[in-house]
This record gives sequence, structure tokens and C-alpha cells, in this order.
Amino acid sequence: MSDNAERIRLFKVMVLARTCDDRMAKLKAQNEVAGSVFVGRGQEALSGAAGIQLRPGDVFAPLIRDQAGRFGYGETPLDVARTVLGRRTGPMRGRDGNVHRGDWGAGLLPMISHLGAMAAPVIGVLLSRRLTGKQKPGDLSVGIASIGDGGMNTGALHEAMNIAAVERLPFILLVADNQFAYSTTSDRTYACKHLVDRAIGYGVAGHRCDGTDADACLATVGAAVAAARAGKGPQLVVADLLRLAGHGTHDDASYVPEDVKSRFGDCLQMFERSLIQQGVLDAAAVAAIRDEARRQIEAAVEQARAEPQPEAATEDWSARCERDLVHVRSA
Amino acid sequence: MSDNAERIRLFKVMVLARTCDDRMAKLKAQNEVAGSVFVGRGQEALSGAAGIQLRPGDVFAPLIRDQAGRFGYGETPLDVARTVLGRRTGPMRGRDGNVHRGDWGAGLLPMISHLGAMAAPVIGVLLSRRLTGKQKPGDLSVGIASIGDGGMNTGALHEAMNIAAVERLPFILLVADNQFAYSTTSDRTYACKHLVDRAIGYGVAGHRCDGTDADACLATVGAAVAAARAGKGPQLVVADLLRLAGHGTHDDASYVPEDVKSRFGDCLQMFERSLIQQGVLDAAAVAAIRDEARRQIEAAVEQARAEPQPEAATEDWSARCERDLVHVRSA
Amino acid sequence: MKYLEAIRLALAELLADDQRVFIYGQDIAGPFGGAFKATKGLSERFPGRVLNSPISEDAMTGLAIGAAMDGMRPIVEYQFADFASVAFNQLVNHAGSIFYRTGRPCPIVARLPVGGTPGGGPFHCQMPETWLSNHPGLVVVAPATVADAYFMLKDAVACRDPVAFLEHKYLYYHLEAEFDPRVAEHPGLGRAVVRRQGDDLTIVAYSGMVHHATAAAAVLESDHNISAEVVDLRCVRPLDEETILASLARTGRIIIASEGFPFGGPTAEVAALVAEKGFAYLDAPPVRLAARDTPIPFHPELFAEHHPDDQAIVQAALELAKY
Amino acid sequence: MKYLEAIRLALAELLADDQRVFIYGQDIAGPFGGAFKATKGLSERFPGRVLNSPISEDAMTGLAIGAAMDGMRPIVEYQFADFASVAFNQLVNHAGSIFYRTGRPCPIVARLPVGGTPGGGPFHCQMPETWLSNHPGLVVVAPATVADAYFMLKDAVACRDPVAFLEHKYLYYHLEAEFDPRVAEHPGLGRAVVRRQGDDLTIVAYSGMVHHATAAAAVLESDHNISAEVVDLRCVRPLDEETILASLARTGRIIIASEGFPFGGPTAEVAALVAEKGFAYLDAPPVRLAARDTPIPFHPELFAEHHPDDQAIVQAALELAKY
Ligand SMILES: Cc1ncc(C[n+]2csc(CCOP(=O)(O)OP(=O)(O)O)c2C)c(N)n1
Ligand SMILES: Cc1ncc(C[n+]2csc(CCOP(=O)(O)OP(=O)(O)O)c2C)c(N)n1
Ligand SMILES: [Mg+2]
Ligand SMILES: [Mg+2]
Repeated sequence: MSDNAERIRLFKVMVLARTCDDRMAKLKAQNEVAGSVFVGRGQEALSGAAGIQLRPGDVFAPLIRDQAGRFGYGETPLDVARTVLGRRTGPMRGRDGNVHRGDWGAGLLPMISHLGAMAAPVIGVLLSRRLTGKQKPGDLSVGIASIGDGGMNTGALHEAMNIAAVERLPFILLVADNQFAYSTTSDRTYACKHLVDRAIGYGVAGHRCDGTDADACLATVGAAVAAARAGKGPQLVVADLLRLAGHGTHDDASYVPEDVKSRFGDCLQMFERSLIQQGVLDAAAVAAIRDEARRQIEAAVEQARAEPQPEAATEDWSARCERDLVHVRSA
Repeated sequence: MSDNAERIRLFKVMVLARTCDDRMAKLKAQNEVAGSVFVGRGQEALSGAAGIQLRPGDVFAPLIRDQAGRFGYGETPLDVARTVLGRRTGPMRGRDGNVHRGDWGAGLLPMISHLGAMAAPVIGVLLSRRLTGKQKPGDLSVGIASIGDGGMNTGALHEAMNIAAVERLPFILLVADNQFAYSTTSDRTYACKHLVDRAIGYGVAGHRCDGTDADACLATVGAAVAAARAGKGPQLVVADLLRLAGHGTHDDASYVPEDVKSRFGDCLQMFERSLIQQGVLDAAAVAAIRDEARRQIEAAVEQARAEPQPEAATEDWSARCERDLVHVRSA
Repeated sequence: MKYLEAIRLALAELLADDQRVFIYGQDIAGPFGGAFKATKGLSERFPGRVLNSPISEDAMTGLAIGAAMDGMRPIVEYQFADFASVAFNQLVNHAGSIFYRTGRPCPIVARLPVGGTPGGGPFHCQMPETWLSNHPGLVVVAPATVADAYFMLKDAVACRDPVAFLEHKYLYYHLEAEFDPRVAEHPGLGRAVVRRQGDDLTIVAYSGMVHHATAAAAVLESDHNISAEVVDLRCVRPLDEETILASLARTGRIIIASEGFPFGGPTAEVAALVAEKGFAYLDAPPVRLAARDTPIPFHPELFAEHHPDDQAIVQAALELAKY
Repeated sequence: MKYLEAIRLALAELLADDQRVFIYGQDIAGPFGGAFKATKGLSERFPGRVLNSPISEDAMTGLAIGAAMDGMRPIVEYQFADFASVAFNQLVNHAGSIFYRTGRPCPIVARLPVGGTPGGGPFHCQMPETWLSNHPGLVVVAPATVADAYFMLKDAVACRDPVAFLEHKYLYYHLEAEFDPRVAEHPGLGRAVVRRQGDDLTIVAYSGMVHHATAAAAVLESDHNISAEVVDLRCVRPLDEETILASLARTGRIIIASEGFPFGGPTAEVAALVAEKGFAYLDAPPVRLAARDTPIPFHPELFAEHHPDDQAIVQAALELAKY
């Protein structure tokens, strides 16, 4: 089992993510948010375990349920609030929204919506590091890309994973098999016994864990990251869990059958319980962590709310950075 | 081992294909052919074994090295010669050429060049058969799509194979691992131990055989086709062999190392030797088969040569069949 | 009836009337019934014929091609038109090329939810008609009315060529109209129609932009005494050149408005058409209005300024009328 | 030096001068050196920097994007431009959107062998500029001369925006010219140039079509006493509107010729441009010449009639001069 400091770190990140997601959903319900809000409820253990394993210089391509991983890797609540509220001050300046935020400079990749598309860019970053001789043998910078059970079946993901394997790059594919792709059940999504079975076909190491068990996630993702850092090539981590919410806040997920629900617990509740039972945290400490999370998120929301929105009149409508290339027809 | 009638049938198809390929290469050398000529030298056992397993109502999507499979399935030398020579009389009427020929009506799919793209259409045909209730349980029409070690890494192929598995369709993916994708060696193409390892990741049956051994090909492809017919879902067949020629006739394949060459025999030579050794055929019978092949191919070439070429003036320049949809701007 | 309901009704009737029809796409089966609910209730009514697919747009399209060539009339629902970008190859290089190459038609229908909604962002708001139209072979239609949504979907399935059917997401719930599905007469798939007659200038539009055009025409009439004719292309590929040129011949002035990106595509094609074939009719240069040349911004205020609307059309018309 | 050699020379110098440059593509490493030999010898001279990729165009492009964002200057070779269709999404939706979305440039170069050769058939002859140009963000260039092949490739790598670099396959071996790579002056990446001056009409072309245009201009001069100006666009996205309009202002008549499919794209865009912004200069309707609206036929006789050539341009010019 991981040391308790790390477990507490993960717990804090999970609480912060859950708090943040809930707050964003509430902002949406209050009509303060344009477009969709996606939450990672049920996926915090896996995602957070990945995020906190990373260090500066690593690269992380989160998807739509990775608030915990993002926080673990260093995203600030302010970046989230600014992006969700479309503030000009945010990393996407109102030009892109919600889960599409990121910062190439910080190794946190701003996703495009097309599932599967963010794996190859992570691999490109890792190849770049190798080519420029920046990698220290045995202690490599690694890259993690997230994907779901649904996204595993995109051609984009396949091509990328295969290239990672051919190049033996320190790449970790983090698969959250949360039983659903939007409303579609796994039996309509893939036919292998378990998605970890894809590892052998790519020639990479495969790991599997219970995504509702935070300690299992820490251990499994930790082992995968360590192996990648050590130069053992790509790692496929597949965790079983359940999306404990709709696809987005607009979706009541009424299509999720009761018996499926009964099979999966809430990773956050269970982790809290075991940390308390094991005496790692007491109820007061947990309450303090919750309060601190609420305080941070609320402060971020308040600050973002007060900040300026983008304005069409002052917007720089240019898709190219080489502005003087030639005369561009004005819109 | 398959019965001798089937073995002889395969041998004839292989000889016919080799003869045909050689003749087309010669036509190219004689400057009678526009564009590329691709040959299946070394792949005749695998391809032919697939072609002769199929029956009317099945569907076959060959690729660039499948002359044997095409003949096995019923393509005529005349269709080949007409297409390679661009004759108006051929199935592609000079509009498409060389290996892109086929006949949707006959279940022989005219490939587009993009590797991986022909698997999904085969699966679509099989789904169509199921939806219309045309399939007889336990004795299903099957579909075979060919692919190479290189094409296995296209996103298109991945998506298609996964859908076949999800729908449990009677689909056989026939993989010729011929050590090269054009000039690229397998170590730059994939990293799994053997491509058959992909089967488990899709949740389909995997088969592997020595592609230089015609009897092994017959047995393995036969088993895969039988399983698909019986309703056991998709089958992945991977055969190891060597492309015994350049990528096309324009390529001298000088990049193929001697030690690789020494590891792989010629399936046709070896099959001939064992048929003779086992007394299935004698030298005279083999000579007669060769002569008959030459005669057929030569007759086809002669006939095609005498036939009309397409003419720009009388060409119907329409990409749409609904001509009266509206006024189309004339070119 | 709403635009979306008209689509659903057409789908239901197509499934009921023609055993060759099936629908394939992500999340379209019941009880969910699709991201936009276009297929709600259909999988229950037509068991086994409304099938959920994996997230595999390229193979979804390839599968439809194979099924169509085997005699079916597949309808593929892409969750957003933006994601059909990964099916580009099967759509343009495969479906689009089969008839010319083989002489056999390839009757697939690709249902593509298109167009912008505030907060949709760069990858849930795109118009795909330009990149679907360059390669030969596809028919690309973009119904703007409730009746067209219904009739053109039926025509699309009847059409033996592959059809890209662009459904505007904003219209799904916001456009409502009465129409009688039993009328026998409706314009053919490839026909443009004059939505509003006028004498002073022509506004050509398609998809959601038709409504901005008619709203602009009303303002031009009431506030500026300018009589604008509105031509709804309905089908952007091929173009109904006759109707466009006939309108231009009457008015002498033309604006072409689209929500799509500015480079190439129908606005360029129509402007080029009128310059080439309607030169003598032109009393003024043709005017193109398209979206800005950037990805579609997420923020509603930026989004609103990214594409032309009623006001932009009115503004352009006032200037054009002065020319 | 041949067009192909100029590309190879530019690649070699880029690799030598800039450690950030690497090349990724199918079959490009030694001893093979690429389907067209553009990289012959380079993997030996620059070990580890000319890398064979799997047949995975989508991920090849995604990989290049990631490497570029990490500070590299990746050059991706697609074996044929036709196969970049499966990389469409990464090219237009990812590479094309990064700068606007994030404010960071994404300097990748996509080297695309384009254009027709007899017997190439529907999937080895295409021109991709139209479908690469609709989405905002990409720069799309199409060098027509040996010098441009060299200088524009260097400029493409220097450019911080993603560049699609269209190399015409027919020119690879068939175009040969002397040029001095040491000259300091060459037109910027986005500039069109007047290849031949003339008074009576303007022929706009790009890529291989420039040579048909100049050949046609020679015939027009010698046989018909018509003085044609030839404008080589060089860069189709963005367009050098100034150079085009300046030429039209001088001649009053314009033909736009392309090997690409007819719907949309640069020919429509230039025709629309001159109609909109050069209306007063136009003494006659703009004339578009593009390929026929079918897949590119395999048979050399059909192929030859599929796209405009010298004669078609001469023919169009004679009619235009009469207008
Ligand atoms: C290529 C592509 N097709 C469709 C979509 C629309 N879409 C967004 S999320 C989603 C479901 C994703 O399921 P999964 O990968 O399992 O992730 P989860 O939502 O369960 O976390 C779909 C279909 C998309 N984003 N990209
Ligand atoms: C998507 C795509 N990319 C590139 C090509 C160009 N190409 C044609 S054949 C070939 C090599 C194929 O190798 P493999 O799949 O192993 O088949 P083999 O030629 O060995 O039979 C390549 C790269 C193509 N046809 N399609
Ligand atoms: Mg999921
Ligand atoms: Mg191979």
C-alpha cells in the first residue's frame, strides 16, 4: 500500500474534484454556464491517482471526467472556473470551454472533442523529448492519456497506441471502463473479455484494477508510471468503475439499470471510510478537507465571476499566428 | 490434411495466379500497362486457400496480393487482363485499374486504395444479410477481408474489427504478415509478439499458420471459415510469409536482407514438391496445369488487347447516378 | 410539429414502409433515443433495426456502404457533424466514388447534426458542407423547414446516390410549423426554392441561415422599403443553378449567406456561378457573408459574432442596394 | 536541379541547420528513401531523425502536433496526398485550431504528394487543397517551380502555423531548372507571383497547372497574338488577393485553372474574389477551369481529359478574348 501521505494527497484531490464538479453542475443549473458540464463522479480515484503520480515535465491529456487528475497534476480551481464561465482571463479566453481547457506549456493538453485524438499528441511530446536528448535513462518523463471504454474503439486511439508501442515510449494509456459510453453499454462497445486484453495485441504491459478502490488505483497506476519511467515502454491501465452521474448534467442517466448501480460503490465514500477506519484521518480532518475544498472552489468561482468576459469587438479573430503572411479577407 | 481434390484445386489456383502475375508484370515491362502492377508472389497459398473456401453468396475483399484468392473465388483471367489493360469491357471500364477491380454484385469487393477501408464494408454486407433474414443458422454466408502487417495499424481496420466482434458476424480477417509494409520492416510496424495476439483484444478467435505451407493454410483458413459459418463469430487468421517480389514491379526490393530471404521458402514450389512426393500429382500433371494456366492467361491477354479502350469523347462523366437531380455544371 | 419531430416521423415511416431501411449510430437505441432524441422510441417499435454503434465513425460509414451495396438503405446518425471528420475518407473516397468506378449506386444517408448553438464550442457547431462537397459523388442537402426536414429525408433515402443530410441543431427544438405529410407535391431533392419573393435583391441561404435571411427580408421590407427575395438552396451539392440565376435575373443583386467557414464552399461557388453565368444580370458585385475565419468560439458573445445573422444580412443588403 | 532534388536539398539543409527538425512518414528511411525518394540518403546522414512510421496517418499527424507543441519542427511525409484523408481530423480540427484556441503556434509541415499521373487512378492523383482549406488555421502552399519547391519548403518549416505543402508528383521528375539556393531574395510564403506578364487577360493557376498556363500563354502569344499574364498563386490559403486583383486590374479578364475537383476551393474562391472585389475591373465574366466532376480515371486517355491542360486554357482564352 502507498504511504499515507500519498493517500491523503489523493483523498484531498478527490474531494476537491468532487466539490468542484458539484459546484460547476450547480452553476449550470443556475444558468450561469453556456454549453455542457461534465463531471467525473465515480472516476476520481483513478483519475486522481494518475494526476498525483505526475511531476513537472510529464505530460497529461485528460478527458471529460478527469477533474481529479487535473487537480492532481496542478490545475487550479481558478482555471476551471474561468473556463467553465468562459472568462477572458482563463487559459482558453472564452474561445474554448469546459473540459477543453489545458496548457501546452504546462504539459496539460487542451483536448479537442474527437475521442481518441489526444493520445498521439502525447506520444509526439514524448518522442520530442527523446529526440532532443532530454530524457534521463531510467527516470523518464512520462505521458498519460485518458480514454473511456467507448473511445478505445476509435481508429485514432489504435493508431496512437501502436506507435507508442513501436517507439517504446514512456506512455501510459489510462482507461476508465465505466460501463457506459454515453448511453451505450459495453456489450455494444467491445467484445473482448476485458479491455486490458488489448495490451498483448499492442505488445505493451497491461494492468487492471478496481477503479472504485483508491488504494488499488494508486498501486496500479503507480506501478505503471514507475515502469514507464524505468524505460519499460507503454503501459495500458484499465480500471473498472461506474459513471455515477449522467453523461453531462443534461443527462439523467435513467438508462442505467439498478443492478449495474448496485455493483459499483462510490470511490470517494469508500476511500474516506477506509482512511477513517485505518486511523489515517479522523472525522474532523475529513471535514476540514471538505471545508478547504469548498473554500477553494468558492473563492475561484467568486473571482472568475468578477472577471471580464471576452468581447466580440476586441476579439482578435485570427486563426493563424503568422498575421503578415498575406492579406486575409476580412470577415 | 484436406482432401486431395481440394489440394489440387488450390494448387491450380496458385499456379494460375503466379502465371497471371508474371504475365501482368511482363505486360508492364513491355510498356503496355499504365500505372502500377502488384503481384502476390509468395502469398498464393494463403490467399488461394481463402478464395477456394468461399462459395457464392459469400463476400471477399481482396487487396493487392490476392490474385490467387480472386481466382479461387471465381474472378476470371479476362477480368484481370481487361482491368490491367484498362479496357472498356472490363469490370472497371478503364475508370479504375489494376488491383482495384471487383464486382459488388458477385461479392468481390472493388477496393479503394486506402488500407484498412475495405473491412467495414464486408461487415456491412454481413450485417445486411443478418437483418434481411437471409442467413441460415449454422451455415452462414461469410466474409473475408485481406490485410497486411502494415494495414493492421490503420484506424479503419481497428474500428471495423471491433464492430465485427461486437456484432459477432461471420467475418474472417486474413492477415498476410509478409515481413514488410512496402520497405518498412515489422519492427517499425507493430510491437506485439505476433499479430495473432490482437485476437484476444477484439474478443475473437485467433489462428496462426505458416503462410508458406499450403496445407497449413488450407487447414487453418478452413477451420476459421468453418467456425465463422457455424456462428462462432469473427476469426483472425495471421500467416507468416515473405513477399517474394518488390512492393510493385517498380520496386526491386533491394532493401530485403539476405537472412530474411533465407528464412522463407516459396509456397508454390514447396506445395508442388509435396504434391509430387506424395504422389498426388506427377510431373506431367503439373506441367499440364502450368500449360493450361499459361493458355488461359494468354487467351485473356489476347482477347483484352483486341478489345476497345474507353474514349474520352463518349465517356459518361457522371459521379452520380441520379442524373436528373438537378442541373450539374458541365466540366 | 417541430423540425426534430418531423425527422423522427420520417424515420418512423421509412422504417415502417421499407424493410431495407435501418439506422446505425451512437446512442440511438431506446430508451435513450439519440443525443438529440431523433430516434426516440424507434428501436422499441422496430426491434433490431435501430442499432447502437461503437464510437467508430469511419467503420460506421464503411459498414453502411457495404450494407447499401448489398441492397439495404442504411441511415447513419453521427452524433455531431463535427465527428464525421473521422469518417471523411469513407464518405468522400468510398461512398462518393462507387458509382463512377463501378456503375452501381451506393444509397447511404448520413444524418449530420450541424450548426452552432451558444456554448457549443469549436467541435460541436461546425458546418460540413464544404468538405463534403469537393469530391464528386455525394449529394449534400440542408433542410431549413419542418416540411423539408420530413420530405427531404424521405427523398434522401429514396435517392440512389449517397446523401449527406444536414440537420440544424438549433432548428431541432426551435423551429415549429404545421405541415401535412400527406401532400403529394413537394420540391425535388435537388431543387432550390424561393421562400419569399422580392424585386430588389436576392438573398441565397441554406440550413439555419435561411431563417436569418427571411427575418432580414422582413426588416428590409418594413423598415427600409427594400424588397428582398430569399432563395433557400436546400441542396448545396449539386446546386440548382437555374433557380439562383432566375432570381438574380429578376433582382440584379445577390447576397449569399452561410454559417460555414469563409473559404470555398457554397458561398464561393454561388458567387462564382453568378459571376460566370449571371454576369450580365449583375448590377452590383455579389456579396458573400460567411462565418469568421477562426474556429467557432465557445463563449456566447463571441459565438454570436462569429457568423452572420439577420442584422448582418440587413446591413449588407442596405449597402448592396446603394451600389 | 529537379523539383524533387530541390525538395531533398531543402530537407537536408533543414535537418543540418535546425536540430528541431525531424521527418516522420512511411518508408522514408534508408536505404529506401521514400516512395518518391524525397528523403533518399537522409536517414543515413541524420541518424534517428528520419523515422519510418506505421501506416497510421491520423496518429502520424497527431504525433507531429505533439512534437511541434513541445518545440520541434516536425515534417510529416504522407505517401500520397490522397491518404491524408484519414488524417483530416488531426489536420483541420487539431493542428488548425490550436493557435486560436490556445494562443500557441503549432508549426508542423505536412508534405503531400499531389496531382495526377497517367494510370494513377482515383486514389493516387488527388488535389487536397480544397478540403484542407475550409477550416481555419492551416496554410496551404503549392510550389510550381524548382526554386519554390526549395524556398517554400524552408519557409514552411520556418512558418509557425501548420503548413500543408503540396508537391506535384508529375513535377518531381519532369521539372528541371537551374536555381541558386544562395540568393537572398525570394517571394514570401503567402505571395503570388506573376510568372509571365501580359496585357489581354490573366491566367491564375497553382501547382502543376502553372506549367499548363505558361504553355498556353506562349501559344496565345505566338499563334493568336493574345498577351496573357500568368499568376502563380503559390499559396492557396491564404490567398494573395492584392496580386490577383492587380493583375485583373491590368487585363480586365481572368481565367482560373486548377487540376482539382470543380466544386468549391481556390477556383471558386478566386472567381468569387474578383466578382466581389474586382467587379469594376471585369470586362468579362471570370472563367473557371477545373477537373471534371468525377473521380480521376485510371485510363490515360480518360485521365488526360479529366483536367484542363494547355489546350483547354488556350480554348478558354480565345473565347474570353472575344467576349
Ligand atoms: C469521434 C467522436 N465521436 C463521438 C463523440 C461524441 N461523444 C462524446 S463523449 C461520448 C461517449 C464517450 O464514452 P467513453 O469513451 O466510454 O467515455 P465516458 O463518457 O464514459 O467517460 C461520445 C459518443 C466524440 N466526442 N468523438
Ligand atoms: C491509408 C494508406 N496509407 C498509405 C498507403 C500506401 N501504401 C500502399 S501499400 C502500402 C504498404 C502495405 O503494407 P502491408 O499492409 O504490409 O501489405 P503488403 O504490401 O505487404 O502486402 C502502403 C504504405 C495506402 N494505400 N493507404
Ligand atoms: Mg465510458
Ligand atoms: Mg506486408
